[in-house]
Amino acid sequence: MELTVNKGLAWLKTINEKIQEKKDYLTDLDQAIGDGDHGINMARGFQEVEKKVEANDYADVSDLLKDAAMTLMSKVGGASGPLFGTAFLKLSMSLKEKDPVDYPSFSTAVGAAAEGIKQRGKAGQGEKTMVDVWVPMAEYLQNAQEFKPDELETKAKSAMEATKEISAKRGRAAYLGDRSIGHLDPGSVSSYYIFAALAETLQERK
Amino acid sequence: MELTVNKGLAWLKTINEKIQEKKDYLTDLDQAIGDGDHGINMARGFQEVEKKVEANDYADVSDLLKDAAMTLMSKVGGASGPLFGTAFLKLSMSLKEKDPVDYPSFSTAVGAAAEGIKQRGKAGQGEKTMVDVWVPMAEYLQNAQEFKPDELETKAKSAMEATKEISAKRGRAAYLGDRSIGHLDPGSVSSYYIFAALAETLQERK
Amino acid sequence: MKKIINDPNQVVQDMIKGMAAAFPECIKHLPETTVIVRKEAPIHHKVGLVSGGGSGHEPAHAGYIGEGMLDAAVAGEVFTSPTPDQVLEAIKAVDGGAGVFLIIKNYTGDVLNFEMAAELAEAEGIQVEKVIVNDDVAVEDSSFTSGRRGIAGTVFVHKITGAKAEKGASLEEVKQVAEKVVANVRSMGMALTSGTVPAAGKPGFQLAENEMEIGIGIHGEPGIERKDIGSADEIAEELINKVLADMNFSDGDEAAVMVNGLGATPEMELFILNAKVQELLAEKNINVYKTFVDEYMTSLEMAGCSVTLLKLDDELKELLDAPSKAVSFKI
Amino acid sequence: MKKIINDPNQVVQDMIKGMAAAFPECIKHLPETTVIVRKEAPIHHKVGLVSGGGSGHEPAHAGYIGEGMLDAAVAGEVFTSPTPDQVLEAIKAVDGGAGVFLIIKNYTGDVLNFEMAAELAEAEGIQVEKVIVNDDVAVEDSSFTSGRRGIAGTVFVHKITGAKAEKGASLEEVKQVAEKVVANVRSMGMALTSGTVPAAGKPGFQLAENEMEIGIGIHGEPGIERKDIGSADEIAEELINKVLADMNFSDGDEAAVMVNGLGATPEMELFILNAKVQELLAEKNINVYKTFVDEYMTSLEMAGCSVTLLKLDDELKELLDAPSKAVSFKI
Ligand SMILES: Nc1ncnc2c1ncn2[C@@H]1O[C@H](COP(=O)(O)OP(=O)(O)O)[C@@H](O)[C@H]1O
Ligand SMILES: Nc1ncnc2c1ncn2[C@@H]1O[C@H](COP(=O)(O)OP(=O)(O)O)[C@@H](O)[C@H]1O
Ligand SMILES: [Mg+2]
Ligand SMILES: [Mg+2]
Ligand SMILES: [Mg+2]
Ligand SMILES: [Mg+2]
Repeated sequence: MELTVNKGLAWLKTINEKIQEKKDYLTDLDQAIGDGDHGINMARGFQEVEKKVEANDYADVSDLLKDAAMTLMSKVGGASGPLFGTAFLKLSMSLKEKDPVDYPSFSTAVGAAAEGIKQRGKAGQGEKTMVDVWVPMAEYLQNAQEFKPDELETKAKSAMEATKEISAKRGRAAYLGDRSIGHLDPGSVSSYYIFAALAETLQERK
Repeated sequence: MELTVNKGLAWLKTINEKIQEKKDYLTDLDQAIGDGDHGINMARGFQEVEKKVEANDYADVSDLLKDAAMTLMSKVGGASGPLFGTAFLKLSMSLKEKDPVDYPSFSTAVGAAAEGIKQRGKAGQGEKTMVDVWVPMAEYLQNAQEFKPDELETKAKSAMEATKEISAKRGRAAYLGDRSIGHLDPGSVSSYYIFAALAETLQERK
Repeated sequence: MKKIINDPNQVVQDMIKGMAAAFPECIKHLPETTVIVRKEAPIHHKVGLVSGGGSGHEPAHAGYIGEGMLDAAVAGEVFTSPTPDQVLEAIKAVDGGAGVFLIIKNYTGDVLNFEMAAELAEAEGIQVEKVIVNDDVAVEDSSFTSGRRGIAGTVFVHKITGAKAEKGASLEEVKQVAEKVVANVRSMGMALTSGTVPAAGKPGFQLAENEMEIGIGIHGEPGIERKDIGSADEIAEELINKVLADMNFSDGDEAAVMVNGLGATPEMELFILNAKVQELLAEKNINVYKTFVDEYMTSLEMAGCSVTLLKLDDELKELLDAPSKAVSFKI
Repeated sequence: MKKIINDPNQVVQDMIKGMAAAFPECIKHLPETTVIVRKEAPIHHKVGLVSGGGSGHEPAHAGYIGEGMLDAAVAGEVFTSPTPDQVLEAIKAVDGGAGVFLIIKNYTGDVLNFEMAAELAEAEGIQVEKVIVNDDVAVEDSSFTSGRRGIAGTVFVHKITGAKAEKGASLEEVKQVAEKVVANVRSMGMALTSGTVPAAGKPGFQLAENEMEIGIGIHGEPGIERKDIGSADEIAEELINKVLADMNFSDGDEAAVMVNGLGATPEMELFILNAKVQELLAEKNINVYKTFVDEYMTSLEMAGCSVTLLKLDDELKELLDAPSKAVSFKI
């Protein structure tokens, strides 16, 4: 694996594509156990990310992801804005002066991002939040020795799907308690799109 | 014809019966071209009339109708309250010291009632209000020489039905102008019930 | 029908109980009536101001009782004018010797019932004057019909006559300023959905998912036109143009603006509409002296709004700015 | 979706324009932000009060800006917490040298965004303190979850901290009184229908014609129980009992009461509910010091209401009664 500025750009664009396409679906998920704005928030945020990063030149991946982070932070709002903002900021910080990014740096960076989300949101694993995708993905990447796009996608998907069976303890769905069981966590679904987009981008360009 | 206190009581009760039965229908008519309260107003009013007159003894028909008038005045509200109140008050005044009431006195009294409504409401004939039932009925009673219940009912009905084809110039339906054409005037329909109840009452007891 | 009520036939009585219990520092309920009066009523030597009408328009009318505004409000059944005996009770309760002034919205029922009450009061030796408010430009003003309806502009009549009376004006002076307001106030409304009279149990009318009614009355009386929903900007333009067509503004004239919610429309939407209203008035060189955006004269849970313009002179400005302690119109 | 809007994605910007245009005597819009501040901000040596949150709760939060209440309100997208950069702009705009106090409702998003803004402001040398409001007793209060939500009780926090700051209190004193209010205020709500987020275009949830949701949040978050609609009296009893179960009243203690409409519910129904609320409190020997019945913290056009109780002591009473010129909370 080699993540360059160009591939990073492609990744962000692919995330945006997926999010725009799934905007209503994400909002539906959030209507069921939250307040019905997650798709709208993410679509607004990643649209702005794409606009922002297309208008600029970046020396390295870290710089690119920093702009993405700052844009998410200032355009998404809600719970997911600061959390995804933090995730990308941690990726950026962890990847500083690592260009092009190789596999070990990247998996370390995802670990930092997962840790960042956990700290910001004061959430642990199993509480039906995006943590339930980011933490297992960080672990998977750490354990795997190389970048396997298909496996990565499958892992992200099953982590996302596992949120359906559990009861929410953090975020808005927590008000529902056990009534949240049976519904996917919206933030985990969008986190899945982020990893799926990564797999897709790096696969295509291999 | 002979209208005694007992028959007068029966008349008021029959009006109330009809109005209660047609309450929703009257409200529907008023929803179409007014504000949807006519059935509610009339049902409240005549319920109170029945309650009031049942609790009292009356020396003559005039006294009985005065109580009905005052009750309508203070319980119906809206446009129809003062108008029906005025009608019954005029009946009562015109029938003062006429007990039992004979046909000529009664037809004169209905003339006074029709005139009272016209003056209170500043409405003329053909403006799609209850005037369009009361004025023709006053004229009919004046012209006919004796009380013919079936004919009276038929006349009242056709006067009421004629309001369907005309455009409202007074009352709430006037805001609709020509869009009121095709709808019966609710106040004319309840006026019809008043005359139909009269026909029924006096027929049964003949 | 989804409503927070007990008996649909008792909503007015229950509401009055809840109002009186909410604001004892300002109002009191006249026992055995549907009349709410100012706590201090009657006020010696002050003209007493009485308004009222059918219920379902809250905060009208009881919300406008208080120092600097009304002395009494008479509540009829929902959308039904109150009866003369109730209006008479209100008149008697607020008569402080300087006469009583009635603010009547131009509906056959209101006019008849209030006028009959005025006759009864005069028979008892109370001096009564009145004004009939007819600000709704949606209705053709013609001597062959009952004329225009009174809608949200009535609140400006309450405010300004209230201030005038509070300053100690005579019954005649109160009447004069009331007539000035009526001559200078125009409104028009629109609806997206209908309200439901509790005792009727079903909506007063039906609008399709894509329809609005322009020129609606506050009892759901049909308006000028039923058509496809426009944008807030288009709605603002339509209402303002119709209102202005009936007013005489010269460059630089001043106006008060009221953007009134009819019940279910969120304040957010009223503000969105107001943005365009202000823009249009600026384009026409009308100086907005003061703006009111809230629910002032509602129609149960109807979704929709009305826009009111009041052309101001120095006297009206001063009276508009005068203090008011009415619960729903504090200045 | 039937709404008076232009572009569903621009409702917040359009609303802010309309608010600023409506009340220039009281507020101003910070250009290029979604922040509204008090016209005189920053006020030298006064603690600056900042509140805010997602939009759709109007008059919260901008309606509470004004002398004696807030200095700034930050508007997020509909039902979405505002971002840290916007909160930071508000903090900077109202910092008069005595520090800035943040009033945050307890939602993950609000807490995260406001706290990040506080960190950024502190990095710029501005002293920032905060309170987190969590008055909603519908939610289990547990350290294993995000805890209770902040709902209508927040308005009392605005009022009382606003009065305290206006009197010249220090940041620490403002924080103390804010915490006292939070410790003594409890609310619970219910809904009959859902609101529609404009950009989502469809209602947040569905209730059948005979159903209500007890314990709903102000973003349509599900409540405790979905069941058949009860009478106003039953609803009052259910809300009050749940609220009181979490408070400590002794005979003769005083309370402020807020009966808050969630958007589409007519004032008439709020008063009907209030009648029973007052009766129940009287039965329990709780003295009602002051009652507020209106729309204070809405949820778009949701039909429903909430009831809030604030237990009062002398300090809180004095601050509650202190003057306020905020457009939507004039005292
Ligand atoms: N404390 C938390 N820690 C981690 N993730 C969280 C937390 N709270 C919420 N989330 C995530 O945020 C998502 C909701 O985002 P969004 O709907 O945009 O914000 P909001 O809940 O403020 O409306 C949830 O699905 C969940 O994955
Ligand atoms: N000016 C008038 N003269 C005579 N009858 C009238 C007048 N205005 C209204 N009406 C009658 O009153 C009826 C409406 O009564 P109702 O619905 O009870 O009162 P409101 O119109 O005040 O709601 C109309 O159908 C009409 O027959
Ligand atoms: Mg959400
Ligand atoms: Mg009617
Ligand atoms: Mg009526
Ligand atoms: Mg949200």
